[in-house]
Amino acid sequence: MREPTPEQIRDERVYRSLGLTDAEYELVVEKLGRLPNYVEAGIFGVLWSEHCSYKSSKVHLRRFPTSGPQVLQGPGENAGVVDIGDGMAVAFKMESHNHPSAVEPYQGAATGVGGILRDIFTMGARPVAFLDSLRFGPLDDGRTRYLFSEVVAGIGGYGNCVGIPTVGGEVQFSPTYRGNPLVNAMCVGILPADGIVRGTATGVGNPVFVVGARTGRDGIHGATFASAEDPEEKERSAVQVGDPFLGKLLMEACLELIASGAVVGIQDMGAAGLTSSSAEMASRAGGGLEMILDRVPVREEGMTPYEMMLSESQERMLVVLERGREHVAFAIFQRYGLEVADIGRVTDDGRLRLIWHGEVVADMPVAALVDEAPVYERPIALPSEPERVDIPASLPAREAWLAVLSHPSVADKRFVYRQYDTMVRAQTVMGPGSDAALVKVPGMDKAIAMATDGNSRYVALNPRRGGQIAVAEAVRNLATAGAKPLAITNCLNFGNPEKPEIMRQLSDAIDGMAEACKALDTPVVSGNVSLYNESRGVDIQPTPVVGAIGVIDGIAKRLQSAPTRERAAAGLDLW
Amino acid sequence: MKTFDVEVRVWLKPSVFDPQGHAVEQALHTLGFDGAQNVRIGKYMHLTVTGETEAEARKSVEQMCERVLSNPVMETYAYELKETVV
Amino acid sequence: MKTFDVEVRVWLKPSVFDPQGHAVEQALHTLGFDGAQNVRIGKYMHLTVTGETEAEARKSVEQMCERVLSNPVMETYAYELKETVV
Amino acid sequence: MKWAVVVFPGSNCDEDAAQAVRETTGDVVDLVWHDATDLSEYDAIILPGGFSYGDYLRSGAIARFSPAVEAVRREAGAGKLVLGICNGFQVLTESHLLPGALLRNNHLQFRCEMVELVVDNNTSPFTRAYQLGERIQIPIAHGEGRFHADPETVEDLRKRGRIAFRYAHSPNGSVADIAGILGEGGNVLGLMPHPERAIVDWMGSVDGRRLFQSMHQYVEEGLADARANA
Ligand SMILES: Nc1ncnc2c1ncn2[C@@H]1O[C@H](COP(=O)(O)OP(=O)(O)O)[C@@H](O)[C@H]1O
Repeated sequence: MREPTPEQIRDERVYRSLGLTDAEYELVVEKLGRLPNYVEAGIFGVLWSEHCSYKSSKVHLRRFPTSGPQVLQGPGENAGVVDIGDGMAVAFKMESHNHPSAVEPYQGAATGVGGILRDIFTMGARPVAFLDSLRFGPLDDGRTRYLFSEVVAGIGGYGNCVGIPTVGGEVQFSPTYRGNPLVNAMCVGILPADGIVRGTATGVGNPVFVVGARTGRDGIHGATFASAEDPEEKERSAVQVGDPFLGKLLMEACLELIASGAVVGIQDMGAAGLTSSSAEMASRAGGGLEMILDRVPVREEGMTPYEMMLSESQERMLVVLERGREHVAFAIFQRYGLEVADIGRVTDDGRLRLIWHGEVVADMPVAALVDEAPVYERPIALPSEPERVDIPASLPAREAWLAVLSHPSVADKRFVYRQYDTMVRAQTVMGPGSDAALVKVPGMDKAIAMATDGNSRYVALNPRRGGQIAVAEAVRNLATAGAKPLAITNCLNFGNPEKPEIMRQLSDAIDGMAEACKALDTPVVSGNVSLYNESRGVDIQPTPVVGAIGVIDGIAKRLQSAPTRERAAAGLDLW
Repeated sequence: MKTFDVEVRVWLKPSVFDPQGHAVEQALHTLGFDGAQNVRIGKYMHLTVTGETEAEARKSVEQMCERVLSNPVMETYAYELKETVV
Repeated sequence: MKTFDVEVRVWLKPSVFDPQGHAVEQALHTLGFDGAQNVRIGKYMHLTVTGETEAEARKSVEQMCERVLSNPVMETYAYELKETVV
Repeated sequence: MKWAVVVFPGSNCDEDAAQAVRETTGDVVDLVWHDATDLSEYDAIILPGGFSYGDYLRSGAIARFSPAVEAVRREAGAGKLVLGICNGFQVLTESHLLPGALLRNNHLQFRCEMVELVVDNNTSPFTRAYQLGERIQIPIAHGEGRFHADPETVEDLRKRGRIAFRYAHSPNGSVADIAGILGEGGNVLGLMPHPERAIVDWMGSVDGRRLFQSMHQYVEEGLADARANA
């Protein structure tokens, strides 16, 4: 198949299938000063997608408080970092994998866990815990039961294998998620407070490496796919398979490499793989990158530059090393049996330049790709009809009590979390089943507290209040475990931002969350936005999920939430 | 009513990465089986089905394969069917 | 040197309980495939091997099956091999 | 005494095991990479939990070809103590250092929880600090822990006192509720539960301590005898 020419891309509006609107395409032409070729148009398409550019949410996200004495790294890097005292820090972030999980629930959930894991260890942090926040339709539906059991198996499949305990999370069931389940995963890591590594490509002439898995044709267009309407009808080729075994080796090798001091910058190849990792690393450094694509290790023969740049093959990293210390990396990666390839170098001309078969196949200003991506102030409006929640006719107290207790959203979640290894690493002081999880900092009498929360019904009824409640609940869960709350991360799962009433939910919920964060002194240090959560034109209820982090000095100070069996029984007897 | 013996094979589509096959291939090389290449690992299933005619049995096996035994998002299947000799 | 296409099937011995086969059988019945019985699930592997002669290739495949691809404590295997047509 | 914990690609309880040994015995522990060919300087060797080689194909199936497992075979033959925990147990059965095989749990799910074990042998180097028939709390975390062996093998294990631990309530469908078995010479133990996760009170149980302490005591007594005879 021949790639369309620049003229065909313009005349036949091929750019639309690459995720660019007519206006965006014109902006690309203006910034380049010429017509983009197919590779370039594809790269702009993914980097300017909602998923990568946050174009609909950016103006609102700025209202989050992001600083404080405890914040060592706020939003903008692979993960946020907070100080927990005594020279130690915690890196953490939450991320959604909703659309891939709707299509292939096991792999979608597993690769979500793998992706957030890499975001944590690239900061130089040793990952120590996962949490997962899940939303499904009611369990009376066969498809939902399938999605639910496969998602849980996929989260366990990846987390258990890489040897990081899943210590908490939530699951809720509501009709609003029937066609669009939510799978949000959070990872937490520990690092020395002065040991943060960033995803920057600095130092002109420094070599750039691809490490880990080979690049295949999987997941091309995953990032644009995340922004599209009906996941069920999407390109099936977007399915990627995770390899937790390779993920574990990659984690160990990268941590060892970072400890050697040879790393200048490192970044996971997440959505839009080589494209976003290279452009973002160059953008943070204010410089450029030149990559020779013939050197990228590939899994399949005959891959084009377009395919290499857009592949979302899992378990790959982009690493910039200090020149002259390449041998350190080669020795480490060889010991773990991992592939490593020198594919280019850092430049200072502010351009992302790709070379293939001795020819320049793409040459674009990094600023245009990342910093100058379009930002939209989408219209905001109240819904024509206020959101209502039907409250069932009043029931006798005992019946109501039992109905609430037996609802799957409220009932015991052991059937979920006993499929997760909650204790590996042998540092879990309090695992699932408590208000907050507590994980010990090895060798210290100190533990990190963590919890995730979110209640879409409150947010639907009153987005601002609901946003406040989400933060307050997560932070309260830390406090009730005896911990001092420090900061939060979040995942904003909303519907179609092109609808004014959805934008209003997003904007108001952000205001509410920001207010609560200020009041509770828990700044937002990382997060993720997932829009277009809809199926057949119907949006999900707005679902911001908050992941909160705290610290407890002295594990003897922890508070247990579980009532004893006797006290619980006594409570029931009251009725 | 006749009974048929069915063997189904299910494997990942060529475009989908097979980490298991990859790891096994590496292991085979380490053990000196250098000639082993392109290892892909899938599922093999054996079952019996009933039907008035072979055509009817085939139809039902195809439905099973598409709805339960394989995941069409990432897998392909093939099957063989023959009447059970009693 | 010739190249051969190999298909290996590995399955649990009849005396070993196969919970996966059992679960799939239940699922099939739930979906109305009542005629499906005796479901057993194993592995299907596809690979290529090289050898001077077919006999040599067969020998090497048998060794792989016995040493790596199956565990004789609980599994049985079978394979087919044919020369790759180029 | 000196301990080795063998690290395979994909092991993930190696640090936990080493930490448990230090905590309970104060002994020296080395983490040893799977390409080690000589383990003769160690008095006890642990094959830790995890997912060696991703547990692809069958759990433990690929790890068993490591040079370190050959070295373990030699040391086991020489009477050294070998402890396989979870994936380590799977490696030991795959390499025929222990009989039987570990198959997918009968309910097909991974299962992680505290379970109750019954001590079925209190004379081995691993279990001498327990009471016969004692009930102890040790966590499990596995998807493939259903012990399988043919009836003669199971009968033989039972008759010779080689069943070290049984589940009080089987979490996986193991034949005869077997959770851990001893090798023919009594110096190899494989078990699915994780004693290294039951070491200090905040873990919810301290019943795993005595396993490591039994091993320590046994080896130290042997070393003392050897010194006395010298
Ligand atoms: N998906 C999940 N993964 C891990 N743990 C979970 C998950 N869902 C719930 N849990 C755990 O189960 C316990 C009860 O959860 P939940 O019913 O949401 O309680 P609460 O409303 O009190 O937070 C919590 O400790 C939580 O961490």
